[in-house]
Amino acid sequence: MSVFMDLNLSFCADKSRLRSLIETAAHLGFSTVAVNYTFEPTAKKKQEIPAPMPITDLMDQLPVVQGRSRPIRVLNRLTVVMSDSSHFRPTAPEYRRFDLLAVQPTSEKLFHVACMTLDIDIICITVTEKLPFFFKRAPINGAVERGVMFEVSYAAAIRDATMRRYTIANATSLMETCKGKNVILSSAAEKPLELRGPYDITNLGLLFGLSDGDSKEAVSSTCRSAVLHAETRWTASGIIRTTKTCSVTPIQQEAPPEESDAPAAKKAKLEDE
Amino acid sequence: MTTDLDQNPRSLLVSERSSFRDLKNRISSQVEQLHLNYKVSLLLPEYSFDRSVPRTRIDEDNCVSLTPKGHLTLSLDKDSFEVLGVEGKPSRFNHRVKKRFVVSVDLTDSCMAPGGRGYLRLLAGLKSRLRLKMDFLLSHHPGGGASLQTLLSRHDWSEHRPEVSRHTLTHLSCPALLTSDLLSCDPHSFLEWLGAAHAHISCGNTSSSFLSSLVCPEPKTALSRALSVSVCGLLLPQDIHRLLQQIRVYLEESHLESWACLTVHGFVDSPVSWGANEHGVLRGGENFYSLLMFHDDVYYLHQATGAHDTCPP
Amino acid sequence: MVRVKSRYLLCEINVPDRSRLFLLDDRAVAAAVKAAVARMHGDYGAALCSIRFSVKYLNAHTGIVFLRFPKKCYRLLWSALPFITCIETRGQKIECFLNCLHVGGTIRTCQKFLVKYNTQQLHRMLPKCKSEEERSQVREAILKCCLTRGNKQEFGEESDSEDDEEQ
Amino acid sequence: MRREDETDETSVFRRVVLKNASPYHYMKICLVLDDESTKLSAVDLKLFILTGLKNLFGEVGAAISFDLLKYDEDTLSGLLRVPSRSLVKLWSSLTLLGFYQNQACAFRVLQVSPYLLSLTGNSRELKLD
Repeated sequence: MSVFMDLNLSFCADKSRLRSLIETAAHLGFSTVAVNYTFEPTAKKKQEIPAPMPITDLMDQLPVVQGRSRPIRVLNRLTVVMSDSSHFRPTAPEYRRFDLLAVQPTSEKLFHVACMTLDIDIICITVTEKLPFFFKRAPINGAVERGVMFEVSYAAAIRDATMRRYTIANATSLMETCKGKNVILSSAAEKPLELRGPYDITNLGLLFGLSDGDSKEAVSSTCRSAVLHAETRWTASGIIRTTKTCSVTPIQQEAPPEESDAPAAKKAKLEDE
Repeated sequence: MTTDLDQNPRSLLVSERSSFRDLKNRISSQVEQLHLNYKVSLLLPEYSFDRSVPRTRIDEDNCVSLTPKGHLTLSLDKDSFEVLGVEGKPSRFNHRVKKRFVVSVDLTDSCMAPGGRGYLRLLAGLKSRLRLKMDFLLSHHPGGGASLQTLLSRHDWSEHRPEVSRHTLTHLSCPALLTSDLLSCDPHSFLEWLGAAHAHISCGNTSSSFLSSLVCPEPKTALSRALSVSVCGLLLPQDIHRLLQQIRVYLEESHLESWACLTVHGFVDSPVSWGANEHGVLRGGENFYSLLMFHDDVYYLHQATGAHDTCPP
Repeated sequence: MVRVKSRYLLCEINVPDRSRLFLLDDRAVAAAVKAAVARMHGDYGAALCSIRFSVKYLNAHTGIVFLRFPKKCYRLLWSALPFITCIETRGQKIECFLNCLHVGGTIRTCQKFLVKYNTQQLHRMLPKCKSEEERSQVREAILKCCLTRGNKQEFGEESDSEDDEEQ
Repeated sequence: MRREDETDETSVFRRVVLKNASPYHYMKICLVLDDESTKLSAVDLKLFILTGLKNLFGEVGAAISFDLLKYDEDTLSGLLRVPSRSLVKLWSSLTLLGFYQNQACAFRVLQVSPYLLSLTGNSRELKLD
């Protein structure tokens, strides 16, 4: 297991609220969080992709993780809500400002494209409405092999009873198809009181149809794999990326085998079933 | 997957009855086995007046422990394990992919002597490649002063005294027939009652009360008073042994039908428990034993663990 | 290709007044099941009941209904069925209770069971017949009761459910 | 579930291993409310938890018999006891409770254990100052 992460804290312009979100996450024991900027392109007018707010603008000193002596790590993440294939622009330089890249496809066709081809780290599963399509095994297996993660967020389930039903139903259908592989659980919280502790989320995962082990990995190791996937994505495309830490080199060397752990053996097993 | 919400989570409880007089009793070795003790609680009826662990979390970070017998255990995540380059084996509690590895080193081995081959290799790994930084809890052992001083002089350190708290419990209901011949209730209800006593939870409910239906196991008696003492900190098995001897002396001096109950909690995030067995955390990393002693030298030992642990000896 | 596993519950809707069975339709039965599950098992039950649950077949003459549930949670959903006391349809409340006769992995096994069950029912009707004409009608009906692909059309209403084993 | 290791009639020694047999689980919880001045009695808290169970798991959930062993009105924290097989249900319904009388709230689950005793000795609570 690795440290606990919450890769989806909703960005809000209110700095003090965002600050208290990060502080609460640190207090609950999350060592890494990602501030999520949602970008929803519409056909009518051209919109700017948001630029991430530097963390130094937000707080001078990062809060210390509960029970530990080190400060929390804050990443930036962009989620593109895709209702058309043109909404994702793989070459957009704006994307490179973010540590993590996610899409939320709204149709079966776009879901297939996101699983099989798009250069992204996370695919968000809709939790606020009835799933507009059924999950198929082929795209999901494709995503698992490429190391792309599926994200289920739980804050909507706390806000509203109807959303709670959609969240559980959509999450359960996902788990039936992906068998608990490559699933991350995150909050998508807008307020500190919508955040829950890592062990609570692990338990909640059982409700979504995850096993004990998969559920705990969904807030720890699987999130870490998503972060590593994001780190390798930039170097894989041949672009040199400057980083602050010196420990990045060994991590990157180690990352590819971890992702390729899945293919041969597991694929064979899946086909047997 | 969706239907087994009702499953009982994994737990293990070993309940033993034996006597101090029994030559084959294993109590001293059993006390030795849990090296890293966090808290000792003692419950006395009718009486009015308890080495090294890092501060990290075993299910998330790298954890290291050193036991007095010279056994160094490192529980490392995959990255750190590969960087360290010392032989180890995958953790028993890995899930799908091997993410955690345990490196176990016997420091008393000849090649681990300062300057030895193994020693240099491990030192190189730890010093130049891995560069772990941790806070350690060390326990001071009388007689080992000099070497400890030199070690401490090279690091930031502060001294912490174990924290002692004392409570007198009055009008405590207690399972009757708490005698050496027959422990009237099953181990789980006994431990529940003991926990309630230490947590100051009232057992004075009826089974129909709305808030809580916790009741003292039947048949029960009432104790006018009892003493609950607890000590928190890093405590050594030697300390526990000494305490055990004192309690036995006290029990022999006191009147019949007397008993005492000693509970020792291990560290949740210790990489080892019950000897050198691997220990982990799923929901909680509980590992403790509870020793119920009687004046005629008979004792009941309850050893309890959570989900990620081996069966106690 | 991996098959998505389901369980089919063959249930009998018991009503005091059989003529009112004709008011029932698939949607009314589905709504009644969903409401009972939501009441007994809350949001969690309702969520599970929204995945792949459907009323596969309803016979308004006999009150026989086929319900499809996902295999993983069919026990949980099944446990709510006894709590259905009435079904609302076309503005009317039909008092009833559901009696589960058979649980099968495919529609076909349920269908086989239903044919056997109906044969038994006909046998029980035989001694009660008042006229010789009635008796011969029942006998003829019993002889027709067999499940073969050839004469599938002949026993009309019991077998007009689609044989969708590919599910 | 239960295994008798050794039974010797003559000696006092007896050893029993109980696996997954813990009848109850215990939870240390704390309720956080948006408006910190809100007061809740023990009965209010238990009823609130019951509504959560009923919303998420319906009548079946509302029938889970859990106990509020201890409660401190000032800190809104307490100890719960729940039959082991209902732990997941109670815990998840606490997690998904988001509103107490139209104000945002959150249950913080501080510790969960099959033994009440371990709730009194959690080394993660060790503070060194």
